[in-house]
Amino acid sequence: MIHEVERVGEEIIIIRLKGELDHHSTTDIRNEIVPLIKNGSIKVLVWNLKDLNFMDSSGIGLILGRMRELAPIEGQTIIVNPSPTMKKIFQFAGLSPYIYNESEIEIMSKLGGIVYGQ
Amino acid sequence: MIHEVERVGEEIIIIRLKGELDHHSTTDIRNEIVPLIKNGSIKVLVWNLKDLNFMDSSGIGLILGRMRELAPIEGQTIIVNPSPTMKKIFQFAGLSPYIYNESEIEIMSKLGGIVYGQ
Amino acid sequence: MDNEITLSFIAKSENEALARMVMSSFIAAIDPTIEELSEFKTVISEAVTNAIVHGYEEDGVGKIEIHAQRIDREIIVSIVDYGRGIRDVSQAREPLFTTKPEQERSGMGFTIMESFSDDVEIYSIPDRGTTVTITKRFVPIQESSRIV
Amino acid sequence: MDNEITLSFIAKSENEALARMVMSSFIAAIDPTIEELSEFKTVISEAVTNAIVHGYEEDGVGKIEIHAQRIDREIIVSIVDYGRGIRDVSQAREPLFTTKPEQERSGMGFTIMESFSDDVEIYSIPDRGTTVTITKRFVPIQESSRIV
Ligand SMILES: Nc1ncnc2c1ncn2[C@@H]1O[C@H](COP(=O)(O)OP(=O)(O)O)[C@@H](O)[C@H]1O
Ligand SMILES: Nc1ncnc2c1ncn2[C@@H]1O[C@H](COP(=O)(O)OP(=O)(O)O)[C@@H](O)[C@H]1O
Repeated sequence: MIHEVERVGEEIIIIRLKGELDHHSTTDIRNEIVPLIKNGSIKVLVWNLKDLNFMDSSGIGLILGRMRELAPIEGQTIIVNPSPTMKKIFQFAGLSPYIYNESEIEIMSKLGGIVYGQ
Repeated sequence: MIHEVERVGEEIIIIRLKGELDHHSTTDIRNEIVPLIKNGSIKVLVWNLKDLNFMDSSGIGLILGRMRELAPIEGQTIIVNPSPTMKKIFQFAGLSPYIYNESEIEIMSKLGGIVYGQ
Repeated sequence: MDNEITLSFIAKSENEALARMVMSSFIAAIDPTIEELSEFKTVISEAVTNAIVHGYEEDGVGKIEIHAQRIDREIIVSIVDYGRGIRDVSQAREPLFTTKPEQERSGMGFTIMESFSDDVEIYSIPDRGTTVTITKRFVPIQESSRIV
Repeated sequence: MDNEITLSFIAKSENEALARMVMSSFIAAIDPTIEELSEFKTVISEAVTNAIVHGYEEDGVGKIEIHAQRIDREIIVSIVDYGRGIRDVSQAREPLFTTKPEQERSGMGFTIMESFSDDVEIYSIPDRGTTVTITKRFVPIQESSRIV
């Protein structure tokens, strides 16, 4: 599974997950993202699940874990393009409020306003 | 597995195999083709393996079986687009001489000459 | 129309994907909807991950068995481990309850298994192991919305 | 690095595809070339089909077991049935020899298994069953020509 982690400016990271996200594969992606958040300046994490074919509760653990790290700095979590099954899983875990129906581009243009206080 | 069996004129049948050809799936395709050959007028069977992802020795049995049915009327067998692994399997079974490197279209234009004696 | 298989493997996390793949292939004859297949794979993934992570702490040695039966359009799957077992099963079933928060387990495994199947039975003896038996009924075949 | 699984299933022809799928998943960690994977699947398909067709005449009842081990880049797979067995093993190995020409078996099964693997051992007792053990070594990984 090759993920794409794109940093947009100082404050936004877009994580484009690919393939299957389970307990086995979360380890790699966690190791990749955690140092970026720990670095300090990140305010928004965008999880784009468009190319993710499978996700179980390990995905919940991964996203909740990062939300906890972002909490002290009041960072924001945005989830886009979950499959119908993933939507249900997020709902069970109370993560529905973080799902946005906009595209990545639309999100980014709105974030310009939020992050840069425009 | 959905195969395509196309009849070209009275004398040619093109069989486009799809998916995986094993002992399980040969039964269906055999039941479909045998009546067409038994009908009498067929002189050429073209096996197009372009969309076949897998074939084991059951494919050999299927093709040899039809060759036997075509033998009394001196019918012709043409195999196109085998994968490298399928090529080896045909070679082990002595079927290499029936593999043609031309495309289906090229084969058809040549067959015009053979079948219609032009 | 019916079928059955048993898969046994060791407690390595790479086998989570293997187990999902095997069970997807096993239900192929049912011709499930995309939704049904993806929910079923999630259920299997949760139960197998639990056996690996909680049953054996990923020791790479402990054996896990999956026994699956198909009767018409119903699948009954048991996931068996001989690991540490569950002391309090009804507590384990509670949403968000987990004994491994430090590994970022979310405690949603059993909730997902229950939501995405028709029945989940848990039989566990501490230090002897756990058997989770899941029943899922697939809707009758219709021409529309099938995987091709 | 190493792994092992056992799959057991009944003598139904739909399980041929299942067995190939399981074994493909099992060797995924080896990251085989397209050629290696397709040859390996063929080997598995031949041995499993033999157990179903010759061992049990597709009775839908007899059990077949596949035991697979991975040690680095070597796979050792045994396909076991408890069916009718092979009276003359060296004759069975001959190219084009088949006891089921009426079912359009080509007699090429063992030839393909031998050509596409590094070793094929056949152990059989008439009316007790057959175990075929196949060893295949995969070439060391290179960046080019890998499945992605
Ligand atoms: N196979 C098992 N062996 C031992 N304990 C288990 C097993 N499956 C579940 N448990 C226990 O039940 C708890 C809840 O499981 P679950 O709802 O799947 O959440 P999670 O796996 O995220 O912890 C686990 O944290 C663990 O303590
Ligand atoms: N598992 C088995 N049980 C009983 N007989 C077998 C088994 N495998 C192979 N044989 C015998 O060996 C012969 C040759 O096998 P093979 O080379 O695979 O060709 P084919 O399957 O096309 O007949 C078979 O025809 C059968 O008589």
